[in-house]
Amino acid sequence: MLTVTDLVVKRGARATLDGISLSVPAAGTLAVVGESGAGKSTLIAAILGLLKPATGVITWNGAPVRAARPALVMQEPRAAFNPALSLRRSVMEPIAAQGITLAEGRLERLCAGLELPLDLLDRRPAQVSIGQAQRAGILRALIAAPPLVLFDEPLSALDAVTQKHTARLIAEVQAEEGFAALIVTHDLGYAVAHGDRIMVLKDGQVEETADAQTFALSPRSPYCRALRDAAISLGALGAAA
Amino acid sequence: MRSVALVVTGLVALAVLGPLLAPYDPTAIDIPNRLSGPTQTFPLGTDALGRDILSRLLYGARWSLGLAFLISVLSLIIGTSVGLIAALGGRIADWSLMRATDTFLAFPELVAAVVIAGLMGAGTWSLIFALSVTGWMRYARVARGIGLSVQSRGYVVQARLAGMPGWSIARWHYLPSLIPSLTVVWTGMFARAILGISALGFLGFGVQPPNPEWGAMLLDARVHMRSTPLQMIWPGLAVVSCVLAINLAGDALRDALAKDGQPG
Amino acid sequence: MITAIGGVLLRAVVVLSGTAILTFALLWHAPGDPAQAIAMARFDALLSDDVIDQVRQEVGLNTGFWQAFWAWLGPLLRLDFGYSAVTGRPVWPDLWAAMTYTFPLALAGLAIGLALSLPLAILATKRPGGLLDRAAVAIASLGAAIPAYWLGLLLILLFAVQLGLLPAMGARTPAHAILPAVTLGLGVAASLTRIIRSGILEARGQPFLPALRRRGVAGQAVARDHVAPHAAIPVVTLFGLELAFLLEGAVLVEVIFGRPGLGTFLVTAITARDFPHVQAVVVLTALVFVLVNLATDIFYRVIDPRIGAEDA
Amino acid sequence: MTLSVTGLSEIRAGRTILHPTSLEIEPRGRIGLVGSSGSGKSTLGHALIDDLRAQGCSVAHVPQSPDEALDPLRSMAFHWREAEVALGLVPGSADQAGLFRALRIEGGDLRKRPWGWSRGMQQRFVIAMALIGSPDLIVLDEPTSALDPIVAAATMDLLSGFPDGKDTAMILITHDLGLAARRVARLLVMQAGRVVEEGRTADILDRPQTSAARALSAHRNWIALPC
Repeated sequence: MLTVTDLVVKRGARATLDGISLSVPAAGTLAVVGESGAGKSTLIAAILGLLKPATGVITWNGAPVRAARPALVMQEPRAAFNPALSLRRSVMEPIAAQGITLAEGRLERLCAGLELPLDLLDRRPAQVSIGQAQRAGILRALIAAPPLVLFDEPLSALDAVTQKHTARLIAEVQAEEGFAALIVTHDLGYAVAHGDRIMVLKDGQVEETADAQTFALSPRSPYCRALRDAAISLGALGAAA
Repeated sequence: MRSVALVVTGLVALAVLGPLLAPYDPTAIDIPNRLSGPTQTFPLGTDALGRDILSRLLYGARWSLGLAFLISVLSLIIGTSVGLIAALGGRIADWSLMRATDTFLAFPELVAAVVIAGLMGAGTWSLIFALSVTGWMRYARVARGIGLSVQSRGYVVQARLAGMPGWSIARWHYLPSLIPSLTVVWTGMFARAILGISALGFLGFGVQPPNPEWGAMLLDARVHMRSTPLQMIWPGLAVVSCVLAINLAGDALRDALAKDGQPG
Repeated sequence: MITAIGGVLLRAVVVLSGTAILTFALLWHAPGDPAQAIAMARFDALLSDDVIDQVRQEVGLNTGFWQAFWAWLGPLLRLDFGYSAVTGRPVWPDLWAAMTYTFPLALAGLAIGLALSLPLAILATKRPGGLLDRAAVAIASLGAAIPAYWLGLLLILLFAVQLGLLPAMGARTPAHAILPAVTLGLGVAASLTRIIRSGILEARGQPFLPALRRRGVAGQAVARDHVAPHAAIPVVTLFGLELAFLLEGAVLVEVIFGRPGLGTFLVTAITARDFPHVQAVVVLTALVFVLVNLATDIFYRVIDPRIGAEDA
Repeated sequence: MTLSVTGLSEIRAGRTILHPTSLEIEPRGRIGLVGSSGSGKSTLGHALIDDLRAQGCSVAHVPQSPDEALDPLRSMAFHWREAEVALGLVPGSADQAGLFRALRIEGGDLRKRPWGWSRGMQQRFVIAMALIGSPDLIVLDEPTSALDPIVAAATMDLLSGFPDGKDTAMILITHDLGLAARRVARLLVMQAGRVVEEGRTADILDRPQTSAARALSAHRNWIALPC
């Protein structure tokens, strides 16, 4: 269980995150939705320990979150890989760094689950499609079997069809691996379709938290209603038949 | 990268083998044959003291190229470490080191070199110190630029999250993008070092006689410009050909890098 | 905007004081006994120790490092460059006289450099990679490879010695300035061509340019209103650095052509260990460097106010 | 008048990235050019613009993001005046107030530079600029991809309700069938540089024939709301 209590992050005098509290149960999925500048990426950076919050406690099962070695799937698929190295070398970095011995057939099973041909791993990032690069990024995040995986706008660089396809693969491999997922996205459709619960961020504060279905049907605050209606208008959420 | 390696090995070979190929002893004075134009025995003629110019040029290669190689590598090491510490050491280190770099940059390289060489007394060591102390700043800026840009790259964040130790992140992620760009700067600085050594030689603060050095040879040749103009051409040509070879190799590498998006 | 300018001024002060300390430390720790060198330069003969000590005491070399430094820096802040350790005359008039030779020469060199490099770079970038472009790059590389002092000697050989058209040495008549200015100008032209060319090519890569053409904006207007300003930013930065090298080139050219100016002023001052003179030249060059940097920074803030946060 | 192009194709580095394609666009027509990335839809769009312009029609183009349309060193007023001059109009003659009101950016300070405006307002400024002198056709390339949802939805609503009274036709290039479905009358589905299916929007959504159309239609939105 990931718990974040009263997280405040300051950039100079401005609070980019002002008192955020949330929790993600083991194998659960929380979708954090917000517009650009709402503080979504700051939240991820704070949880990963990439920046020091002013106040607030972030724990995994009570212990500091760093101990759980959370993994990250990034927005720009190719940026997560060193252009000069083969995908395999980068995917194996967590294994080498943490001195883990890979279980028999784990790599093959994960590659199958993510529809990644094994020989693809021997190519460079520039020699694979953006969709394949993102799936390799997911493989890298899962290889060391972390209990918590963070997704920062994982689909926004992909086109519509590949987005839905990749989202389905993430859900399937999560069911198998059982990690907790915190997905940050501006696409409310994706959040409602794949998140158990939804948290809407606005200007560094929590606007509303609800489980996915009730949020889609009856968002409480006017801002959340506007978000939901925009998603319908843009075709992300199918209007009532 | 291959073209740079080719040119550099060529020049280093010239510096090492040069003296062995020299037909005569570069310091052998032969007054009767002084200031002779190109002849059978002296293909490039002789200088005011009758010393064979070809031999002096070949011996001079050791001083001009060898020293330039040493100086440019020394300033590479100083500059890169300053640049990387500034990039990775946090804001205060960054600000103070960059102001130190600016302070050194405020000394125009040659003026500073002349001051240092002059005050420390002309000689090889003061030359090396003068040109390295005034040559490292460009490396520092390039190394800092690359350090900052690589630090924010996705794959470096991923490596840190994976728990990779600092040295292996440096080895696998910082070095590969540092080496090509620093090589481009290095070719420029190697060329500037050659020019610097010969310029100081020309001003009389560089390598001291009787050691042959291209700049100093030009200084001697200047006096006899009217009688034996050719004597002035050879050292200049030697400097130009070496520097041009390095510059062209550096440009080729920079264009190759620009194509695949490395910071130039 | 104010804090940005403040930041730039702070940087200038720090750099200037750094240079002053560095120069003084350099002179102070230089091997050999400065007092003896000054005494020899002053009386032009080998001297007994007591005369040297008397000179040492007079020039203030016997006090501690920091006292001597403040003794020098204090008046300097009031633009009083003090007195020459050798001739005893105030430093400033001689320095000013030297500057009246060097700066016009440097500016003439700059003018020639710009006059050659600007058109060459613009022509070269008409068709990137074309014949003219490769030729321009080759000329620039060649120009950068030719040492200024050798170029000077060749010009003297050709125009003064062989053709006898132009005077070579000294600075009696304006005609004397032609060859040195051309020598300096060709060197500057070589590096400026490379800088302006890369600036233009970089500006041509801006993402919004295709949309402008598709909107029907005339090619000429695109070049003038959009490519030029974007090209100016990298060019001005490197131009600032080039100005520092320009001064260095001028010093060298003065020595070749035997012209009075900062070059000879500095070289003689060094050999004579004339502390105040050497420091005056170095602080002057540092001031020029800092002022040039200040100008380029302000130019940035005017042309693109977004810049400011990133640069350290 | 009806705009028509015939046999548009493009070959790059030896590969045909756009097979010969012809197209009819009626006045006030609304067409969606839909396909996954790499299907050649942008190539067709750009070829279309250049070809129609060669025929003398006035065609406006709205790039994907404001960064590909506005020069950060020039003020918004400068861009507007420049667009007017480019269309041969006298500066100040375009109905700026009307266009700004219609696209809800009348509050924008024209003296500022692009980065002084929000991305949403910048994109709508680019659209307004494209609508100067009511062109025969306006081509929008993924207009919502650089915008936040609420601003994107508002922008698209403004566009579909616009330009009343003028016969400007609109082409919407996008990889998201869900976005196009509600705003265009006809759809062209592209795959591997070829138009593989064409027809009225409702027909393609309900009875897609080709695999590309089926995939686009099946994945057009994340989830259908039950109510």
